[in-house]
Amino acid sequence: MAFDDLYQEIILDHAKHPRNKENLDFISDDEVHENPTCGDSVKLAVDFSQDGKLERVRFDGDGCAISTSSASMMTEIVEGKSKEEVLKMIKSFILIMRNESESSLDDFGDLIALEGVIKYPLRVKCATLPWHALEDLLA
Amino acid sequence: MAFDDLYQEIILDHAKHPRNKENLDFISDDEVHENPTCGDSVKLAVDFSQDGKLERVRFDGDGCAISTSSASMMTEIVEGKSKEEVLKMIKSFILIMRNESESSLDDFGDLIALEGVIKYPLRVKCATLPWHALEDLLA
Amino acid sequence: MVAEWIFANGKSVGEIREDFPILQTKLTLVDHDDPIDLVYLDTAATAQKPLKVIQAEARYYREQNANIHRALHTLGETATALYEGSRDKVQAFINAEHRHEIIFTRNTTESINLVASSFGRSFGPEDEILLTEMEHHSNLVPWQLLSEQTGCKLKFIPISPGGELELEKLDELLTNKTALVGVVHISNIFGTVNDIEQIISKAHSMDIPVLIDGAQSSPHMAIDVQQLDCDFFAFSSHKLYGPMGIGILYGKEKLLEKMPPYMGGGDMIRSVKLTGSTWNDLPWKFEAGTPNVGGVAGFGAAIDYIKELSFDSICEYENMLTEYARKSLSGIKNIKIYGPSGHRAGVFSFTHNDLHPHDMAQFLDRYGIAVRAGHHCAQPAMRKLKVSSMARASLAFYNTRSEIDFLVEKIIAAGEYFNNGI
Amino acid sequence: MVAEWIFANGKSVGEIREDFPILQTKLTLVDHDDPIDLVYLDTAATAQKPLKVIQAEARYYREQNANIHRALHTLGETATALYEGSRDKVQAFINAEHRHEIIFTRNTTESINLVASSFGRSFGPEDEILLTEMEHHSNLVPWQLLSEQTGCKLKFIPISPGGELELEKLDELLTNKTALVGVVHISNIFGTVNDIEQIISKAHSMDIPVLIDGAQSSPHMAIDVQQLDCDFFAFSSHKLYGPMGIGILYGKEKLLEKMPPYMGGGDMIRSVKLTGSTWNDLPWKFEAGTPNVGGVAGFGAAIDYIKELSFDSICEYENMLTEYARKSLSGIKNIKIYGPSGHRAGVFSFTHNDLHPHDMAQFLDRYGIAVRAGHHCAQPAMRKLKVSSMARASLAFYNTRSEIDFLVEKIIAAGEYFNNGI
Ligand SMILES: Cc1ncc(COP(=O)(O)O)c(C=O)c1O
Ligand SMILES: Cc1ncc(COP(=O)(O)O)c(C=O)c1O
Repeated sequence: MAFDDLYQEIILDHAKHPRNKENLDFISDDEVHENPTCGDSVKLAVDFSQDGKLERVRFDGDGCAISTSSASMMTEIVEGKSKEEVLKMIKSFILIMRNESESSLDDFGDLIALEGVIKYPLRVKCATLPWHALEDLLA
Repeated sequence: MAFDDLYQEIILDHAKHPRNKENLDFISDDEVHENPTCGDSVKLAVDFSQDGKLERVRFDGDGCAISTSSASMMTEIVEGKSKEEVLKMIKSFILIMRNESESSLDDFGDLIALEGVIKYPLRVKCATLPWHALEDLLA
Repeated sequence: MVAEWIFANGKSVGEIREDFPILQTKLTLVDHDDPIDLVYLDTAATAQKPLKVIQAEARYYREQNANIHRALHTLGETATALYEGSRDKVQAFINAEHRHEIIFTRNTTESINLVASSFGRSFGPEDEILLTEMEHHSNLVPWQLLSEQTGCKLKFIPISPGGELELEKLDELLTNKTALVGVVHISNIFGTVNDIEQIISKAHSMDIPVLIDGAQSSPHMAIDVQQLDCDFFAFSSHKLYGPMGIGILYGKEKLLEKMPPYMGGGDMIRSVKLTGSTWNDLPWKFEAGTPNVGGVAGFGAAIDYIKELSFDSICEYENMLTEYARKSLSGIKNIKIYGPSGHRAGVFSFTHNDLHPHDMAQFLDRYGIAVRAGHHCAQPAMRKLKVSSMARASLAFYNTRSEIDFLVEKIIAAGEYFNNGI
Repeated sequence: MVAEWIFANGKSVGEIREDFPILQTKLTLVDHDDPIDLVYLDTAATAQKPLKVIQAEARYYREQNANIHRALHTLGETATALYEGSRDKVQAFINAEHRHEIIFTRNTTESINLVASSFGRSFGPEDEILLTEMEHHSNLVPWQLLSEQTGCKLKFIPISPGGELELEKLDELLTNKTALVGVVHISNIFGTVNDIEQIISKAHSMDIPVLIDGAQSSPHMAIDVQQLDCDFFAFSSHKLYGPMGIGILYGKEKLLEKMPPYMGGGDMIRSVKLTGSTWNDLPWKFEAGTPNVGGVAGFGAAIDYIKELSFDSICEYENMLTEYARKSLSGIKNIKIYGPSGHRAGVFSFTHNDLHPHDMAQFLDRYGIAVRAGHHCAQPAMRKLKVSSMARASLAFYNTRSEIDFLVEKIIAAGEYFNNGI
C-alpha cells in the first residue's frame, strides 16, 4: 500500500529519533528555511574539517516525519564529503525527488526510503526542504 | 414585431430630422454628457424666459436614432414649462424607461413612441441620456 | 436526531448530499486500487458546489455567453442581465442598501487589496491601521504592503491562548490616529466568532471605518451589513458553495464614491482621452476589464441554493454538528484542540502529541478524509501560540455525525500507527 | 473551397461548429416567437467555448474541486496538479523559457495593471512610457493612473487615418527617458497587425523593455515569446476560447524577479510576521489568494483544443475568410470600413452613412447577427478618426462564408429600412 511506501520503518525511525538534531537557537531567524506552503522550517550548522570536508552537519527545526527524516539522513550521508561532492548530490537528490531525473536514489543509502514520496508532489517539498537549506548554505 | 416597436415611424422621423439640434461648439467639453458604454454624447443649451420657464432647449451631439429622437422630442415637450415641472417630468421619464415605475408614457406626447425601448435594457441608456443631461443642467 | 434532521427546503442531510456531485464521486488514491468515499472536512478552504451551481455556469457557456455592458445584441443583453441580476442577489443576500455597493472581484484577498490600495492611498505616516493577531494573511499582508508604501503604522488587537480577541485592550488601541479597523469575522483557525458589533460600535463612536473579513462567516450565518453597520465587508464565492474566481466587496456608498479607481481599463471609465480619463459610476468604477460573467452567474445560483436551505436551518444543523464534533474530538487522547471551548464555528484546528499535522493529514487521506494541515495562512497567530503547524477539520451542512465518528476513529488510529510503526 | 476546408484535426468547418454548443442553440429574441440561429460575429469581444472547455470546468467541480498548494489530501493534490499543469500548457503554448514566467491573473486588463503597479512603481517624473494611439483602454488607463501617482509622462506613437502606426516616428519618440514601451499586437478596432518585431528590436537596442497587449493576437496566431523577445505579454483566456475570469501575464524571469508583489495575501508569501513578510518564489509571488482553479483547468482544455486544430490551419482558414469578408464588405454602398486594406486580422469596424452603429447593430440582431457597436474601448483612436462610434464584426475559425454573405445582405437591408422607414 502506497501509504506504507511513504512511511517506511526507517523514515519513522529517523523522524522519532533524528540524528544530528540540536538546538540551534544561536542561528538567526533570517537563515531559517521555510516551506511557504506549510510553515515548516529548518536551520543548519556545518562544521568543516581542515581539508574542507563537511565534518559535521547539525539541524534544528520543526517538520513532519518526511522532512525530519530527510534532514536526519542527509546529515549522515554528507559527513566527510567535500563541498563539491555534496552540492552535486543535492542537485541530483532534488531532481530525483521532483521526478525530473533518470536516476534513482540507489546511491543515497537509507535515503532510498524516500522514493515513495515522489508520488506525492506536495510532500516532495517536505523531503527537499533541508537539502535546499544545505545548498544555500554551501553556495 | 418588436423591432418595429422599437423604431416607430415617429422615432425615425425625429432621428433623421431632429428638432432644436444646433451646433453648440461654444459649450465646453466638460459639460458634455457621455454614455460610457458606447461613447454617445449630448450637449444642451437652455434659454429661460423672464418668468423662469424653459423658453428654448437646443441640443447637439452624436447619437443613435433612439437617443437623437429622445433628445429631439424632449426639447419640444419641455418648452414653456417651469424648472420644477421639468425636473419632475425627467424623474418620471427615467423611472418609466427603467421599468421602475407604475406609470406609462401616456402623458409624454410623442415620446410614447419610446415605450418599445423599455424591453431593451441596454438601449434605455440611449433614450435617457439627454434627460440626464437636462437634469444635471437644471439641478 | 441528526438522521431525522430536515432542512427548510424539506430535504434530509442525505438528500442534501445528493445535490453535491463530488460527494457522490469515489476518490482514487495514489497507488490504491479501489476508489473510496470522500469525507470532505475542508470546507473552510473551499466549499463543494451543488449541481445547480455547476449547471448554471455550464449553461451560461452553452447558451448565453457574451461580453457584457457594451453589446447591443441579444446574447449581450442576456449576459448583462445575468451578471447584474447576480449583483441584485448579492445585495439582497447581505442586505446592502444599494446594488452599486456590491463590487465583484476575484476573491476576498482582492477585495481587501482593493480597499488597501484605493481607500488606503491617502494614508500617511501619522495614520494607524488596527488589525488583530488572528487575521488571515489576506487581511494582513495588503496592509503591510500599504505601510511600506505610505508609512502608515499597523497595530494589533492581541489574542489570548484560547484564540479569542482581548477586546479589553480595544479602548486603548483605538486612537485619534486610527484610520481603519480590519477584523476577521470568524477565524479560519480557531473558529472564534468575533464580537464585531462591539468593535464596530466603538470604532464608529470615534468615526473610524471598519472592514470585516467575512470569508468564513458569510457561508455559515446570515449577514446584514446594514445592521452590522460595517463600512466594508469582503467575502469569496468559492467558500460560499459558488464557483472560484469570484470575490465580493461590499462598501458603503459614501466611501466608495470618494475612493480613487483601483485598476484601469475597459468598463471602469466614462470617457478616455490620451491626456486623462473620467470614471464610470459605482460599481463599475471598480470593475475593470471583462468580468467573470459565467462565475458570477454560478454564484447567483449558489445564493439561490443557500436561500432555499435557509440560514435558520443551516445554522441550527451546523451548530448541532459543531457541538458534537467538539465533544468527540476533545475526548481523544494526545489531541489538543485550539480555539474557544464555548460558542464557536465548525472549524477545528488540532495537534497530536506524537505526530506532525502533515503526517496526520496524510494518514487521514488514506481513508478519504480530507483535512488541511499547515499554517492556514495565519502564521502570526500560530507563532503567538508557538505552534508551527496544525491539522484542521472544518464542517459544512453537508457533513454528518458519522463522518465525525469516522474522523475520530482514524485520528486515534493515526496515533497508534505512528507509535507502533517503529 | 471553403465548404471543403479541413482543419488539421481532420474536421470540416461544419464539424468544428458542432464542437461549440452555443452555435447549435437557437436564440430567442425579445418579443420574437420563433427562436432563430445565432450568427456570432463578436469573437473579438469574447470567444465562444468548445464543449471540451465547458466540460473540463464542470468536471473539475464535479470530481476534483479543492483549494490548492496547501492541501495534503488527494483532492488537493489533484487540483494542484491540474492548476500547475495548465501553467505548463500555457508555457508551451507561447514558448516561454520557464514555467514560472507564467502568471495567472483575471484578464488582460489585470495583467497590464499588475505590470503598471509593480514594475512601474519605481517610475518617476523623469520617466516616459511610450504607448500608441490605438491602445485599448486596458493598455492606456493603467498608465494614466500610474502617471497620476508617480508623475511619469505618457507619449504616443501616432496612427494614420488608415489605422496604422506611424513607425517612422519611432526613432524620435524613443529617448533615454523611455522606461517602457506598451503596444497592442493586433488592434481590436482596425484589425491592424502591428510590426512589434521592429518596435521590440529598436526598444531593446536602447535597453527599453516592451509590453505587448496580446488580447487579440493570441487567439489567431502562434505566439513565441522567446522569438519575439518581448518582456511582457498579456492576454485573456475568454478571448482564446477558454473560460472567463482567467488572464495571463508572461514576464521575463529577470524582470519578474525584481518586481515587488502586486497584491498581498495567502499563497504569495514565504513567511509572515506581524512586523513584515517575505515573498514566495515566482510565479506564486504574484498570485495572492485562492485562484480560479476551475477556470484555469478549463483554459488548459482550450489550449488543447487549439493545438489539435493547429494554428497553421486556423490561420490559413481565417485569412481566407478575412479576405472574403474584406472584399464583400467593401462592396457595400454607404459603408466605410476602417483599418488597413492589405494584410489584416478578421476584425472589421465600419460605419454607415445613413444610420448610427447602434441602430445597425440592433437591426442585425433582429436576424440573430451579433456584432458590436460603440467605442470598442479605444476612444482615443476613435477621436483621432473623428468617429464617436463604429459597428464591428469580428471573425473566428467557426465562422463561415455564408455567415458573411448573410451579414452583407442584412447590412444592405438596414440601410434600406432606415431610409424607407420615414
Ligand atoms: C486589444 C485588447 N486589449 C485588451 C483587452 C481587454 O481584455 P480583457 O477585457 O479580457 O481584460 C481587449 C478586449 O476587450 C482587447 O481587445
Ligand atoms: C478568514 C479568511 N480570510 C480570507 C481568506 C482568503 O480568501 P480567498 O483565498 O478566497 O481570497 C480566507 C480563506 O482562505 C479566510 O479563511
